[in-house]
Amino acid sequence: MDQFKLTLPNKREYVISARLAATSIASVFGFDIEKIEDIRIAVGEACNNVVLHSKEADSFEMVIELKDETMTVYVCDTGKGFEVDKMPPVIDPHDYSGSGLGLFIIETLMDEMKVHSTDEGTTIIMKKRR
Amino acid sequence: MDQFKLTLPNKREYVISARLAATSIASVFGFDIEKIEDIRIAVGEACNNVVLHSKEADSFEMVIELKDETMTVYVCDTGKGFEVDKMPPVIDPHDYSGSGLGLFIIETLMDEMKVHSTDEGTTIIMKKRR
Amino acid sequence: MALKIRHLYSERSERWEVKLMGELDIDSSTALKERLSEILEEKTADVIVNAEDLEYIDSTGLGMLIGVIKQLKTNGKELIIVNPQDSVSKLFRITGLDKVFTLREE
Amino acid sequence: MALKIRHLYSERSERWEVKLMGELDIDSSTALKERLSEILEEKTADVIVNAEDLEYIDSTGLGMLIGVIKQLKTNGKELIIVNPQDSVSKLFRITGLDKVFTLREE
Ligand SMILES: Nc1ncnc2c1ncn2[C@@H]1O[C@H](COP(=O)(O)OP(=O)(O)O)[C@@H](O)[C@H]1O
Ligand SMILES: Nc1ncnc2c1ncn2[C@@H]1O[C@H](COP(=O)(O)OP(=O)(O)O)[C@@H](O)[C@H]1O
Repeated sequence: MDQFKLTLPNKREYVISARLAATSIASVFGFDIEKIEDIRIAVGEACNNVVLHSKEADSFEMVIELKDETMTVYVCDTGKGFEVDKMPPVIDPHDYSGSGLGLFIIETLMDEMKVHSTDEGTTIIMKKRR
Repeated sequence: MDQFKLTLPNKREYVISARLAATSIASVFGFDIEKIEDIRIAVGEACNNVVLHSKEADSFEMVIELKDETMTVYVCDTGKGFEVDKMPPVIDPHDYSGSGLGLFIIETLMDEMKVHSTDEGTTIIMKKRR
Repeated sequence: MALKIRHLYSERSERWEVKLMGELDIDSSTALKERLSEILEEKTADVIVNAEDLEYIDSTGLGMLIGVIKQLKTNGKELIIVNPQDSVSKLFRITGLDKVFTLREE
Repeated sequence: MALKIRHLYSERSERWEVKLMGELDIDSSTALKERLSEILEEKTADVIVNAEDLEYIDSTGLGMLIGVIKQLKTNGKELIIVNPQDSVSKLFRITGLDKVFTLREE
């Protein structure tokens, strides 16, 4: 298994660097262009959530594991967390006002998504197969 | 000060990901295109050295610090190291056979370069000002 | 910056033409929001967004554009996204926002 | 892969024309080395490397090309790099290797 770990400041201007690191690794791993785009968006949404909802944390972490046919991305923060079970169901697009689509997008674009959240932080785990 | 840390497997195919992460951060920091290219090459040479000369290490680290006008890049490995003082002087290009230019290139492209090496590993520190 | 924005007012078609190049994300959407506010203050008109060189959009970019669309609607104007790349249209499609936005190939 | 290589033999000018697109680095230089060995085994001739879309070269790429140049020289042939981008020529210049390689604008 090949493992990568990127720790970066919790600031919106650096989310692009996390996306780029993830897509570059995905590209070396041999994903096709469409899957690389899916990963780019999913990683972006996960990092956006840290920047938007875990402002308490100064920095956060992206871990990427490559094993067999699967790329697993962990985005981990040490923010105040949220209650995963109390998430509202999918939004009617006509009511969308810029909030509540991130996790839905990740779930749709990736093959698997899991969220662990406590009052010590949130980790989102996403898997994509080649 | 903003700090980034990337840990990655010590394999030649991933050097491109380290270069890309560094250039993306340099670009957000506001370097012009020519300086971004200098950083891309210098980071590449430093990572190449890990892959070529520190094969014992399974993974290595790139740390980037942004402070005031300066980007500092540390490339650190846990290989067997080398004797920095015994480095041969600059090579005549006509005798070049594919070895011995890496550190010279880094020194030329960056504003500052320092190398620390012991038998527990090597750290190369490079600075570039905006 | 990761997003380049160019705008011009077309007298002939009486609308703003805005070209986006690069990535519309959590960081750059603020710049686009400001630019759109400025030009719409200068002149309220339809907005045509040329997205052929837009390489990335995320939910924060979508949310920002929806805000602009709502504001335009109160003045009877619209925002149309022209020639989005595959990866960008895919995001509109999977979120169902292709029903809220007007997307067009030209 | 980060480097794309295209080659063809030009009967008219009796030389290999090799186009490099992307990054010639520690990983991709092996692929280029193999490709050049293959074509030079097929036919020993001058090699023109079109570098207009070569975005990056490092010391391992330079070292590999020098090996090829030396091998060609024993057969009275040469390798010429055409239209390198600024960042690529800069590396030739600072290393002094612009005196060893033939670089040309066309
Ligand atoms: N990393 C995180 N830290 C804290 N809360 C989070 C995090 N990620 C998601 N959440 C919570 O989950 C909600 C839904 O997230 P999401 O689907 O991405 O939509 P949005 O971010 O647009 O609100 C957020 O509004 C927030 O309350
Ligand atoms: N990270 C490293 N670990 C061990 N040895 C190193 C490292 N970096 C450089 N060296 C030593 O310094 C020498 C000079 O390095 P460099 O100037 O980059 O040229 P090259 O890598 O082409 O030999 C190398 O040949 C090697 O012996």
